[in-house]
Amino acid sequence: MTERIIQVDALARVEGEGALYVRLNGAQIEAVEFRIFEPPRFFEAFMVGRDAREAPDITSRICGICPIAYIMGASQAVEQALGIGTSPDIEALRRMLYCGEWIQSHVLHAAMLHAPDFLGLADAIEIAKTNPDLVRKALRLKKLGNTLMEVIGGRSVHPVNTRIGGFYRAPEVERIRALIPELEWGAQAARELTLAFAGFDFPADEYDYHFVSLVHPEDYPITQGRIGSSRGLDIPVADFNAHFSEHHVARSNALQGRMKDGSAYLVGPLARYTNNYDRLSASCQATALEAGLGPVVRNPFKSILVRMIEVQYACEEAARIAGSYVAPSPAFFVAPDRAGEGHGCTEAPRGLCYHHYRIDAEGRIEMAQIVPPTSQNQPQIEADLTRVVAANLGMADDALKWRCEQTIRNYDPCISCATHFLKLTVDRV
Amino acid sequence: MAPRPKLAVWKFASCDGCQLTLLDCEDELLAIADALDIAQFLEATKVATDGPYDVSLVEGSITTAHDAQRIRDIRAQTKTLITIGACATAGGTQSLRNFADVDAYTSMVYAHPDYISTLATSTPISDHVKVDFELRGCPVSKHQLLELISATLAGRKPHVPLTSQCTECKQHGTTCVTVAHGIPCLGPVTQAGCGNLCPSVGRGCYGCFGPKETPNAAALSAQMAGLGLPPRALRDLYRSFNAAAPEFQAESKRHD
Amino acid sequence: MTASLPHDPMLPRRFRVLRAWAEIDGVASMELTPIDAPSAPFRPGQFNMLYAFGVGEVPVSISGDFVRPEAIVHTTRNVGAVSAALVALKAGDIIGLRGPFGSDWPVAQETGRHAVFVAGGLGLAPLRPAIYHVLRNRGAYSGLSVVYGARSPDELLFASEMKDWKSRLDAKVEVSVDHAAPGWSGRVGVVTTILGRALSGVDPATVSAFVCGPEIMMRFTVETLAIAGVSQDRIWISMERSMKCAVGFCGHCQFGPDFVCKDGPVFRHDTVAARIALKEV
Amino acid sequence: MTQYPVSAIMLRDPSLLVGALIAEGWRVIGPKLDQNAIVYDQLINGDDLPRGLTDEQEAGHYRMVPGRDGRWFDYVVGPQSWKKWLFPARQKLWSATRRDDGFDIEAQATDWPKTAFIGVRACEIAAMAVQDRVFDNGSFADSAYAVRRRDTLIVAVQCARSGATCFCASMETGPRASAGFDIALTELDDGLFADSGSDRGAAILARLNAHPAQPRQRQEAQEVSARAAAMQVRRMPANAPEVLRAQPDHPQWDEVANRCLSCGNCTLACPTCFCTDVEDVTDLSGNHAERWRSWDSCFSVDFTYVHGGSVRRSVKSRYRQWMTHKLSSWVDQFGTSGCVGCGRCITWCPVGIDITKEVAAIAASGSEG
Ligand SMILES: Cc1cc2nc3c(=O)[nH]c(=O)nc-3n(C[C@H](O)[C@H](O)[C@H](O)COP(=O)(O)OP(=O)(O)OC[C@H]3O[C@@H](n4cnc5c(N)ncnc54)[C@H](O)[C@@H]3O)c2cc1C
Ligand code: SF4
Ligand code: SF4
Ligand code: SF4
Repeated sequence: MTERIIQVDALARVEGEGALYVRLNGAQIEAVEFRIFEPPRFFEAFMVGRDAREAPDITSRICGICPIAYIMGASQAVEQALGIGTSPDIEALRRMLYCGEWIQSHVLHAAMLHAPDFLGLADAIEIAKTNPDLVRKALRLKKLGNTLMEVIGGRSVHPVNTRIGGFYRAPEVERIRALIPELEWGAQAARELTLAFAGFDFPADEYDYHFVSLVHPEDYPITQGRIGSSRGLDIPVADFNAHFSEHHVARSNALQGRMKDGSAYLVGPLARYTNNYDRLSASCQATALEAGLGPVVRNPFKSILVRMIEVQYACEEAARIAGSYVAPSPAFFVAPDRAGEGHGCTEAPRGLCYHHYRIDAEGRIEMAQIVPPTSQNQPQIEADLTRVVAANLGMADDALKWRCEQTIRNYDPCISCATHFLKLTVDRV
Repeated sequence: MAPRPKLAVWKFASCDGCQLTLLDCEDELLAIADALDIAQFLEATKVATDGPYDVSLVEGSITTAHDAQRIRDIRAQTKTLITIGACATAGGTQSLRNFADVDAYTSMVYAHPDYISTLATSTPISDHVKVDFELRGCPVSKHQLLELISATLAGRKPHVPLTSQCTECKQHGTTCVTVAHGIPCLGPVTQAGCGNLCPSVGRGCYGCFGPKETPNAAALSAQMAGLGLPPRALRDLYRSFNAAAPEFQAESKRHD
Repeated sequence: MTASLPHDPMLPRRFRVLRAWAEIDGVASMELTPIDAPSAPFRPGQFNMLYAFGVGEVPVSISGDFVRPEAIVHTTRNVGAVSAALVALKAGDIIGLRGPFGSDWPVAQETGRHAVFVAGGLGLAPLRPAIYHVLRNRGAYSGLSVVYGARSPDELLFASEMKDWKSRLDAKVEVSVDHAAPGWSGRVGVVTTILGRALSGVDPATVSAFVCGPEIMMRFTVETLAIAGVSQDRIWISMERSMKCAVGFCGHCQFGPDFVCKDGPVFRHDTVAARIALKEV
Repeated sequence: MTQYPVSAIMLRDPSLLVGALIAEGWRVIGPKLDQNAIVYDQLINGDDLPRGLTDEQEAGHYRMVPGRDGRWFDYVVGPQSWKKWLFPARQKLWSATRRDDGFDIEAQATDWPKTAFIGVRACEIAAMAVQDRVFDNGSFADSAYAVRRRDTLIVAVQCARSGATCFCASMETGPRASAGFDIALTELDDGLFADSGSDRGAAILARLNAHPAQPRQRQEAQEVSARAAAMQVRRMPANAPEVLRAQPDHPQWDEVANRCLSCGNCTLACPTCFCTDVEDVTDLSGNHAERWRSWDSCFSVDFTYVHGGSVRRSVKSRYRQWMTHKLSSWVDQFGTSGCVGCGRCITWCPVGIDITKEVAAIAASGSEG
């Protein structure tokens, strides 16, 4: 039989630069590669020597789509290292800010980047031609996420109001309260979009993933918790390196995360949902049920639904926080110079994001380690691709290519994040 | 109706934040798609029409030999090339590598250094090709981005003042954080445009819009040193998202 | 309390382009007629603020005859966004106009004298209304000289009109280009070189000179006139500065104590001589 | 001194006046504490007035500190001036809409409810008088400015102390205002001496139903102002206009250019600086256009841009333009100095450049040569 090559040189509708390469020899799958060719930016290298209090603003620049994830992870780790705590009011405001990022990022992905896959369209603009209401609703919802970040953080991409120890200035109560009506609309809109998307034709694909996420006894995890998994893992954040490790492969400018035994695992909405279904609000669970989802979702293509349910949750949660908001006073706690080591871990929209710093006595960074979700998911993405290709060998090349891309987009991969960290090697020209 | 101008959006080494700022124009996005023929925008669409392009928006800096070639190809197909953001305009955060002792970095060899190829520096687009307009910011401001797009459509010169951040503070009625609170602030040497974000939350400007026209960084540094900022902190203040912008680079080196 | 703005000097009125024609490469003229209200009378040397829809507003001198205010002529060189839009206008198009603004060439008061017009490049446009006046009232003046320099032959403005003036016996017209081109049989050199010729045989004490062109050209011209013995208070020049309002509100056009928009653009040379000698005023 | 029928009264508490004005339907704008500075904002009621605070000012330095107990107006001028209201930082001038046959232009209406400014200092009244001449220059008048000015009631506060950067006494603009207000308050140990400066001011005072002031209190009010004047440590040389006119090439201009950031803070903080830029705005469809006017500064390079380049490229020439205009050519243009001695440009210059010292430096060595 002839050789078939499915290749996408530059994946569209993902954040960053990635490519896909599949080589088939008849029914034999010879290669499946999800390549990341986004050039590395060396954050961990050049952060060494910087004041630890700069870590949130610097690491924010790893990713414009999920800056809050970096700001929060870095803040947690540095606060721990410098030995300061914050207050419940500050933590509530941080959680609300993070809700903004979830809404913005999830809606961007689900409605504008992923939904076109199910409709056979090139982009959201094409959806707007036949279904302008849907796109308008999604845009308004996305804007709501951004507004949340602007009101609390000052701007939506790389907010300026966040700092080690809290916020530069606590937003006024009236401005936070004023968000509530739109958040209430948002929860409803997210529910409607979930149900609309539930009508998509989902490829039949199920896999018994090893779901890894933060777990928390009371809250659906966003900013805090232990690291837990569907196979019984339950560790404090500080033990991350004892259970997970990263590997460098030739085809990718990003490290690949695996369990210590070499197995792949999955982080992100499906993992969060499955590991914390009980902590979702009853209204979100109702939406899930109506959308045909049980407490465990193993079909990666249905991640689009789980994302939208998380948007509903984030709107409800932000409205709840806004309702009882009091301006934190003080708005921040001052961190002293001191040596220390700290870990931070939060749930970025795409999944677990881990930060780890060692700081010297002058408060300067000695060592930085950042593990973003997309690198952790890379081995699982390739495993999914292999499975999807194997199950669809009969498809024409174009259709198969489309399906493969869609498989990658199930992960909302953020390639910019994944390639932040390689240490510098120089190719002089 | 005249054919709609063809817009292409390109990415180099960056965080995607500036492109995202375009997608964050939720209220205007459909009107933009109406007014412009979006011919390339990998982050948002599978549509990929060949050049030539009327307008190219370029995000990110040049960090690989391959990208250095790619930007030349894009320039060749583009009528008006506009860079968006600190990465594309000044090399971005990743230009911090430019200040590193390259040999020391090389010795921090990774498991398989041969897998990666990168240049020793991160450089702005204008180091490689002619740039018609540079939009500042890390990220760019939505307001300025929309102004740039509408001005380009109308054949108008975009209103993007090159003056200090202070001008925005004063226009917004924000009290000067340096004078009133003794907080070090790069505002007097930083270009306006963000919408007065940091000082309005009581924070000193950290320079994400890069140097203003004719900045006098030495005089500002002397004042900040007087407020108690040690040389290392002064150096790092200039050495962030626009570290490789010539005026900031020179000033940070004075405090090395 | 809400009040609208009566006679707001910042509010343009609409004018329709009656005719538009190319002059030389990159330079076009147009004739405008008012839509909203009759146009105000203007004096030679004054300018209007012209607004191209959605692009912007710039000062442009009136280059047509002031006895016909109902058909205002402007001549514009395409150097940037707004001027490009003005040069691209066609008959029937509408633009916004505020004006007329500024001081004028006081030709009407200089009767009995030898009127010398010295123009560089597009500087001929603002002088033309004054030249028309002297031509029309030639008897009231002891002499008329037009001295005109451009960079190259194809940059000579109003060439056919110049030929007409030249053919008149009562006007002296000297033209020169900085760089000749094939087919050019006229003079070569900066405008000051032909100014001397134009002045030969003229009693400098009778000369009233009106100078318009790039600042550097005006500086040398004034110097040459002074050497020839023309009195400083009989020389007028027209200044150019950034203008955003033309009514003295925006501050951009300040030139020492003067606002070029309302105290100028035409200044008697002796009142500004000291400032012109300074840098970056 | 009073030309108005109602004699002065003693006011126990300024919030009574604020309350009365609000009750009479005025929008009241006055001093408010915001981000540890005194700014001018709308007052919802008299409680919005800060109390017991004073300011510590020096070149490039401003701090709010506790002041004399219970005093209402013991601070002097803050970062903002009233031009923020009378001459807003951004104003829409007009809008235009494309039609099949060209376009329509629509004027922008001025929306200005009847407004009372409370806490206007003598130098600020002088600054308004200066801007009045700018915006009605004999040839052209800015009607929006005229409307705002006309429909504004001025309640002055006569300074009871001077800040370290104040030099109004040498500019003869303060610290005691003698005209240009409707009501003037002087804070004394036993309350506020309130005098009227116009019929409408007198009428408002009459309706307050307060005790008439004693001659002794009128006397004290004068003395308070005299003491404030005597406190001033800075002064502007009286020959500043001539000195600057004569010294365009003085080496001090180079010297100050080394320190000046060309940030424009001085011009934007100054209550008389009036320079603006215009901005043409279009929407994405290209069918709607607007023109806006916004504060500009002669410290920007683009300020003098003409095709081919800017006129004032060096910082030296821009600083020289600002100071020479302010103190010298302003007199030629408007018959008054452009400086009222409020000291804002000194306090709010991030590097503390002091206009009085710069003039003194030029005058000192300039007079030799
Ligand atoms: C009193 C006066 C009379 C003039 N008469 C004429 C004339 O008859 N014909 C003619 O072609 N030109 C004339 N000009 C020059 C004309 O105004 C400029 O060429 C024009 O402003 C350029 O604008 P732009 O947007 O095309 O160019 P750009 O170079 O893109 O200019 C950008 C902006 O800068 C300002 N600007 C630039 N150049 C000038 C300038 N020289 N003067 C004032 N503002 C400027 C304008 O606001 C302009 O929109 C005159 C200028 C003045 C001050
Ligand atoms: S300039 Fe800043 S926001 Fe823009 S792409 Fe670069 S890092 Fe991201
Ligand atoms: S120049 Fe300075 S002191 Fe004078 S009025 Fe302006 S800000 Fe006040
Ligand atoms: S004098 Fe001071 S405030 Fe004014 S521009 Fe210079 S540095 Fe800025």
